[in-house]
Amino acid sequence: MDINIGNGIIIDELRNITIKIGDIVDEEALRDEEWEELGPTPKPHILDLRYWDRKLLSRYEPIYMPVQDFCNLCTMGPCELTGNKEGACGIDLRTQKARMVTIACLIGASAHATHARHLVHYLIEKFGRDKPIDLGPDIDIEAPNIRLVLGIKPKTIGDLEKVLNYVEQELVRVLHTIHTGQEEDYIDFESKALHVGMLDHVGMEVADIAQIVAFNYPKGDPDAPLIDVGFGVLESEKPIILVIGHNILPARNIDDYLREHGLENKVEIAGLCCTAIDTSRYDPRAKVVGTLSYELRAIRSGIPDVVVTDEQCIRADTLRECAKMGIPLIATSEAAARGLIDRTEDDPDEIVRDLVSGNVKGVLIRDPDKVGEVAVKVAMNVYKNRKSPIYMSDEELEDLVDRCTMCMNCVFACPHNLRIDRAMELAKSGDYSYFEIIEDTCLACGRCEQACPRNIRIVDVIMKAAYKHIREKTGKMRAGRGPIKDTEIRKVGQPIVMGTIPGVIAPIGCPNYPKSRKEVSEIIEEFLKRKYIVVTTGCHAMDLGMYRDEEGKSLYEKYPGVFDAGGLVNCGSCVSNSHITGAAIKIAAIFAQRKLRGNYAEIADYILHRIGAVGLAWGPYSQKAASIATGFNRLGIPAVVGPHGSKYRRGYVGKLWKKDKWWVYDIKTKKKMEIEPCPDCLLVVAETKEEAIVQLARLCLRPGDTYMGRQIKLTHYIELSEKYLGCLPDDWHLYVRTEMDLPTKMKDRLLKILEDEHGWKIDWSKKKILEGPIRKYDAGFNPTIVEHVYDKYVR
Amino acid sequence: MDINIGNGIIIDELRNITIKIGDIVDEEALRDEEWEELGPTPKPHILDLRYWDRKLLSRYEPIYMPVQDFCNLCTMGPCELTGNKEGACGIDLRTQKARMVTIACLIGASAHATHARHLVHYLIEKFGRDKPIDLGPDIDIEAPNIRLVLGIKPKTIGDLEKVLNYVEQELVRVLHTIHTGQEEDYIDFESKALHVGMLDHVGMEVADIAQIVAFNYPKGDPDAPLIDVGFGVLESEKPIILVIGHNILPARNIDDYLREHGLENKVEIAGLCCTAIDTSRYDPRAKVVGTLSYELRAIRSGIPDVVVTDEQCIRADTLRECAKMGIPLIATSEAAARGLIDRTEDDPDEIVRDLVSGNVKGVLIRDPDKVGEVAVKVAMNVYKNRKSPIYMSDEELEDLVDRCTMCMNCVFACPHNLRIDRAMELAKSGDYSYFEIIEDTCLACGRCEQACPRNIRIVDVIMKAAYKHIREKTGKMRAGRGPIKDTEIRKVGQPIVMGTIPGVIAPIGCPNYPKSRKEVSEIIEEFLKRKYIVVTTGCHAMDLGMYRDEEGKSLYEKYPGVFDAGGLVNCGSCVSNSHITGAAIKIAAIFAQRKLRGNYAEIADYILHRIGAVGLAWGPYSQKAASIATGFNRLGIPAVVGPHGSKYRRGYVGKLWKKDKWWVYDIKTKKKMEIEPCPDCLLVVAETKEEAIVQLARLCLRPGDTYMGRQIKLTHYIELSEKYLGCLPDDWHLYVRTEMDLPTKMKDRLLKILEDEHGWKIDWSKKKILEGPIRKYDAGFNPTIVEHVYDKYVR
Amino acid sequence: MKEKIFNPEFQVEKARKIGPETLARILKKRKSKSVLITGGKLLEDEILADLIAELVKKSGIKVIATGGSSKPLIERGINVNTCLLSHITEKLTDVNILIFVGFEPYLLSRLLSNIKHFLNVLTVSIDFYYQPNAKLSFPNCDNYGLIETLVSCLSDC
Amino acid sequence: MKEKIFNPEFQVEKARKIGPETLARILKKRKSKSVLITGGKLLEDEILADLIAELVKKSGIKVIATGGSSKPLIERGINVNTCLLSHITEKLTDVNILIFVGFEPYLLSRLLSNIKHFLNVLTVSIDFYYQPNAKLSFPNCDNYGLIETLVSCLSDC
Ligand code: SF4
Ligand code: SF4
Ligand code: SF4
Ligand code: SF4
Ligand code: SF4
Ligand code: SF4
Ligand code: SF4
Ligand code: SF4
Repeated sequence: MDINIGNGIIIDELRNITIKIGDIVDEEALRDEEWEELGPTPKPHILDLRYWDRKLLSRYEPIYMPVQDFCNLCTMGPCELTGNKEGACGIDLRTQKARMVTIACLIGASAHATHARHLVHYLIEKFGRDKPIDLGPDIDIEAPNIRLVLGIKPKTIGDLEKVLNYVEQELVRVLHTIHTGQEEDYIDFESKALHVGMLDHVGMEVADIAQIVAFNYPKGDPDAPLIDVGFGVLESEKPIILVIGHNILPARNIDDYLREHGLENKVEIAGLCCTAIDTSRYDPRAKVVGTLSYELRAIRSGIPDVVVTDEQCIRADTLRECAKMGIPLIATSEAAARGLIDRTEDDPDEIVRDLVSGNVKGVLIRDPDKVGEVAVKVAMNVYKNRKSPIYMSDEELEDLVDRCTMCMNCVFACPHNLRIDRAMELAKSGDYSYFEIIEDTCLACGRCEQACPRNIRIVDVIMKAAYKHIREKTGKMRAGRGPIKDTEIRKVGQPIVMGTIPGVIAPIGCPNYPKSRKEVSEIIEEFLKRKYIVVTTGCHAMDLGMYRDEEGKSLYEKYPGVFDAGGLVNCGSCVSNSHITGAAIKIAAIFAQRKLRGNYAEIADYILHRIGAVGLAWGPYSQKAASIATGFNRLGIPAVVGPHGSKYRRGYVGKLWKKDKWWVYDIKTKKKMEIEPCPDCLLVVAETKEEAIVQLARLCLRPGDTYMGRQIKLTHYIELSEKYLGCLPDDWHLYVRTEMDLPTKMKDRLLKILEDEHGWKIDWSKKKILEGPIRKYDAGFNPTIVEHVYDKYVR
Repeated sequence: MDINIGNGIIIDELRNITIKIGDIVDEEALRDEEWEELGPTPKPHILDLRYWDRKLLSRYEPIYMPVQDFCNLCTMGPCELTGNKEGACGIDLRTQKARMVTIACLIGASAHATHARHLVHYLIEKFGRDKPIDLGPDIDIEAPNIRLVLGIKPKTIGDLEKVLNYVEQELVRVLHTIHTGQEEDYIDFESKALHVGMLDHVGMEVADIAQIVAFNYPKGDPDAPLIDVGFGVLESEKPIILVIGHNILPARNIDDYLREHGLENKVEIAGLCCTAIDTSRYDPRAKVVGTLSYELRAIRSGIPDVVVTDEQCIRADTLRECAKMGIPLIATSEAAARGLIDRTEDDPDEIVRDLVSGNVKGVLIRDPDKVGEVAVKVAMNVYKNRKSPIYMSDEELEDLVDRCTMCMNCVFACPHNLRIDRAMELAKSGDYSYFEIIEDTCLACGRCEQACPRNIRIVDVIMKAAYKHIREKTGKMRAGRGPIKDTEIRKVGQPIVMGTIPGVIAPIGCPNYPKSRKEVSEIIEEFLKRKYIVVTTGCHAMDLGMYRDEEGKSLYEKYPGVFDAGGLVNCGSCVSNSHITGAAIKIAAIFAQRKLRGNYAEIADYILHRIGAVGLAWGPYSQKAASIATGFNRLGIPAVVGPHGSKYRRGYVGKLWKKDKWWVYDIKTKKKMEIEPCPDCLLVVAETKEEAIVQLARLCLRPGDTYMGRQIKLTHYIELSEKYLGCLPDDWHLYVRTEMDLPTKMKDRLLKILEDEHGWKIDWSKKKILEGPIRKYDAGFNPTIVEHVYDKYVR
Repeated sequence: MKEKIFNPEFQVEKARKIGPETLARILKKRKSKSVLITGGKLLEDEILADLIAELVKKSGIKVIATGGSSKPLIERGINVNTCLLSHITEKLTDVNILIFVGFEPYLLSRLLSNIKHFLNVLTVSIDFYYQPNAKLSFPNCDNYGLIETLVSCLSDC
Repeated sequence: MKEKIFNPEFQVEKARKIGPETLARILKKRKSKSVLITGGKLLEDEILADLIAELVKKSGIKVIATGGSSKPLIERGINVNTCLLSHITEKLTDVNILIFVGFEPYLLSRLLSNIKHFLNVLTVSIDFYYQPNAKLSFPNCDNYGLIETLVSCLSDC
């Protein structure tokens, strides 16, 4: 049926009964529209996928690394829990830590869900509920996460509201469980965290689909334009509007205002964090300054003529910092109202006057449309008055350096314990080079300044000393292209599942890297060269564009944007992470013909055993990173995090020696059987880029690999281990099922080791393995750990 | 219109379009159904009532008492914030603490919202969406909080779903703002916390209305039945089912099962926490053991034959503790699945067999209907085997006492630093009396046991030693009667606003009292005797029933259940707190004829200046207490918390000396004018019951008091201060506007003091004040601090 | 008594532990800038109330009595400034040394935390349990010994 | 160096501070039950790698090398057990003294926290910064002095 009832013409008469109609029909509609056979868990509640979580977590045991030994969540505490003691409510340390992880995930998922809610609300007002979700001819599975989790196919932006209602309801249900008392089983808490992670990918999918269709972003275009990126983009001869955060709306309206007034070449929009990414998806002229680590640097430079903040990854001292530099600030979000007076209803020119004159340091404007006009006018007016050297004069630099007493207070306050004292000492004798090294790792977080008893503006000192170095950091980032096309999936589905494309590496997340920002590029190029697929988002996507090789080319210029072997795909901002899980889901749907609708466990089980995808969050500072990774995990995708990730307090790590954990039902042979432990972790910390590289290669192994695939994967794993660890890995033999799995070039050597060190029986005449492997290789092997999946397919 | 469209008969045909209809019409319906003039803020978002919050918080300044000096909410930390330093994200300590308060409120409000969601969901399934909300002939304003906040009048249980959609959406929006970075203004964070507090009362109202109409609880009945309450109720000659938590559903089904099978006199239902209260609203035969502090005691006694847990205030070691005692456990909620196997789909008799035999220690049953049968059968079977002495034998007691080395580890672990070591020392010489004193303050939290190097079961020792004492603690509690009737409001509205009923005291919340549990009764009786109205809920309501006077009467037997001077009203469980705010709102609506619909700030402003209501949360352990109190505060109702309440880290305290903060617009004289600082706090900690009593009396003062009212209120305040502090209060003179305000009996003395100590001019011949007061008394005084309210009423 | 803190609270900057003699010296020099703030324990602990009354008499220090502690002190003939906890900051003009005694330890810890982070005055706890959030604190001690010594040191104030 | 902890983390039970001599004594007695766990700092710090290689040679202690620290050690002729961080518990059979060196301090703190709360083995940190979550730790020290002393104490192992 396609009757389109307009704006309430008929409806007015139905007023009193229609609420009921709406609700009844809503559920009916979900139940009845049989676009696909309905799986067991549409719109799951907390306990509905618990059976799947318990299977995962029995293999992948949560391990906890508490940051604090006590809990003070309620007034019966604080309770000391050292050694897994119980608090006054009876909770033990392990369960308390699982609870803290759940809170982190809740915060992250709420951020995305609210972001989605803001977008959908605005877009419905602008474009109407009926704006269709159309991602172009190559994308039929428009919303794999929504299909999988809710069991519906959203057709219009209006449908996305229903999805958000579900997500919000579930988030509140989980938040409820944080209340003192209640859950006593840490695995059950982890199950709630996993639930939240799953919901997060649904929320992200809503947000990104909404903005793609409404703002006509690239729709899976592998050749999306290249965008200027890097701190150097700030230096410009035009007025600069610096937009910071995650929500495109204010920035988009600035962009529109510029175009409507023919100013697009007269004023520059430069962005930080995801707002930057999404602005460049809307308009490739927009420039990307970088990640959160550049916020203080950008403001302190004094270059921006006006700063516009929206929500999420924005420093909580932005107003204070802007005020110090005399940069007017426009806050636009309820999430960060910054104590500013709400000027939404005021005359724009009056607001502009107040901001330009410095009468007020900032304003709150809740209407994104009005922000466009005000921001542009302020920027153009303020620009005229720009002056003073960037950061400081040479004299001031010397002065500040001289003031340092090398007391090391800054070093102990610094998240990286950077040796500011040493750099200062060297600088006193005229050698400023150590600051360049520091700059590369420094988060520009400002904690050193808070600790310095001499009130030295340490961040500014670093920037001034390293300025030449940093202004050269510019590169190119391919604009976020959104989802992977169904057509691409069709092409790579088989090689990925077979293992002949050795894996999909997904660098995502935030910039609190352990060391140089360059390391992300170094890790990733290793895999691009080896023809893995790389698919990225958010701050990692930006940082991958920042570094150029000797020929001046950044990775995006060297590797194509296709979702195929050796391709470097930038999906977009944080909310685009849903396209990474989406791609995995689509492989199951398109290549393996699995039904998605409300069928979460089956698909996750499929992905866990066959799709060699691994996430990398090298700098997971945000709660969103925690929740995104947890969403990966529930779907059977492992993630490697940088060492700071340990502060989210838990990993999911399998134990190789627990042989009884490594089993599957084989649908082909109708047997429960032992398998090799792969992947053997779902969430794991790596300390160094060397370890991360080896770990990523390793975690691409899957029980479902064909011998060709396994051979390729093992080759990379072993080569990378020898390159970065200096020797063979300690577990490679576990993954050998047949001599055909062995890397050809190393075959003899490895067979010898299998014989000598592991006691395997080898038939040297045929170079065949006779005895040793955990299981025999079987081309028709069809693993699952879920009973109802087994029942469904076994014949 | 009243067309009732049945179960999808017509609807089937409309399937594809109906989702759209539902949504469009929903909003239309809310907008159009003009049952009352629409105020400025229906369905407010975070920023919509910010103007009101900023007014409140400019007078009532948030003060913070950090428990920890650092933040570790994200992986850039932990960040040390001593002395209000900033963390790596730029947040300062004050704002970080405001964020922590917001999290606490979010957890609390989510608990209630989810509880409401569970109830509404279940009730719709059982009774249908159309079940009308009918609270009897005396209650027209069925949902004052919902009317005020959302601007709608809910007519059926189905309408309540819409309310919850709004609440959940807003909670997630606030949760989003917790994400690292973003908000830099602590007042703006407090505004979010206040928003959550307001939402909480809406969520609670949904929950309580739903269960009242569906289960036919008392509907505002002042003569609701008296219920047996106290630890002593456990000792019974029948099988006992112990139900624990907040959600009536499983308990109700147990009760139904008993009745349906004629077992209601053969098996006892005894409850802990709000489930207990709500069970007794459903069936007055049910018995109330007590608060959370009795959970460990009840289980360790070994008396219960089966334990059924639902959600919220239940210890997180319940399964472990039940297992130790061999008591089978049935968990019923997603909030506390306790690692148990989900047996929802299994044959009840099989489950019973497993539980009775001890094959399994507990089960998870998600279907409340099935719980009824299983719990009853298990209890009846287990009962047969009851044995062994309660807690321990006399010999074991001596043994355990002898084991103690007086190392004081337990003392330092105890939230109250109870001197177990001393009690043990005395007991070694045969004197066990000190344990009786300890028992009275002990929370039975078990932290002492966790700390004891000698593994002494300290809680059991206390209970065994004090057992005679405690088993005598039984009393009567009037069953929770739900809302206040409109007819009652009509009667007391005027005296409350005039001040001739000196105040409404609302003891609510949890049992981690600073000292003896008896103190709550002592505080409250002081006010009942003085003809204040007392209205209570939750654990305070239970504890008020536990203590009997010399004649064996508990407070509920001594004071009537009416909402009138000297009445003691038990509204019910935690969610019934919404009726307390509801009563205040109804006074504004019924007595003052103020419109409620979407008119939050006006009503809160009215309540703040005229309704002398004060909350008392003497033991606010739960995050729900934090959020309930915060909801009181946004509505202009102050709250006093016990000393443990300081651990929620903030108060809202006005400064008397900041004269520019104490002003109002007077609608009558059309002037902005100085007023006396009353109430001068919104949230304040009291250390002792003495201080609490004086503080409560003081905080009942309102600028709107008539001279008669002020005289009565001052009389009580001064008398109580002299009684408990030993002298006049230090601020009483601030509240004197005219000699008519002065307590008659003390008039001369006080006039003298005003002259001598405060320099006021007195005309002694007429005993009139000539000069001195902050403002003149004016019978038509009509205060507001909200501009749009002033504009609305000024002529 | 062992080196324990009454509750596991964690402070980067912790109180310096001092003995009664040190505090007596401070008081002798700066009595006019000092104030003794008493809490509700005085209502339940006669010995403590007696000791504090003596301390005040000997030292002549100003007293702000919260939590109802005014009553036992008034009964002992002490001239106190009666005060609700919520009014305490109103009374702190002209002083910069605050000495606390007679509080629930967990509550005192909160009060001291507020002062430590947001005000600039010297706080001293002479209560039974060490208070890390103070600037100066008596160490843990489960009897009246330290306060008694303080009183005797003050004899010649 | 000042009494600071590299990051404000808060532990109820904190590592005992020991000097190299004490550790040397322990090692001499219980070498067979001990293992040295090395971290990624060895990749960037040649001096440290040299020192650790010497330490291993002199003491003959078993080594588990994480974070890629196997490479510099192998290059220095040390026979190591190469290990990813995620596999570390797999390798801890038969030992009950774990000595850590060469880690990002904030990561080591997490590892030690896990062990402290959930395992029952003796942990020792000989890294530059004091590690409160260990059972035994060298104090803060911003140079190689303590490790050098340790190496020399071990000469006669
Ligand atoms: S939630 Fe439990 S462990 Fe945490 S402070 Fe409260 S009682 Fe203690
Ligand atoms: S804290 Fe300041 S003075 Fe001390 S070493 Fe660092 S920069 Fe120098
Ligand atoms: S700004 Fe840089 S140097 Fe300073 S504390 Fe942060 S990361 Fe360390
Ligand atoms: S990747 Fe992390 S830091 Fe970057 S924008 Fe996303 S959440 Fe923020
Ligand atoms: S949220 Fe801010 S203050 Fe807290 S740990 Fe993260 S960076 Fe530090
Ligand atoms: S901790 Fe145990 S042994 Fe020590 S005093 Fe308390 S009861 Fe006695
Ligand atoms: S159970 Fe009682 S005595 Fe033991 S720690 Fe808790 S409150 Fe103190
Ligand atoms: S009053 Fe507090 S402890 Fe009692 S049931 Fe309610 S939330 Fe739980």
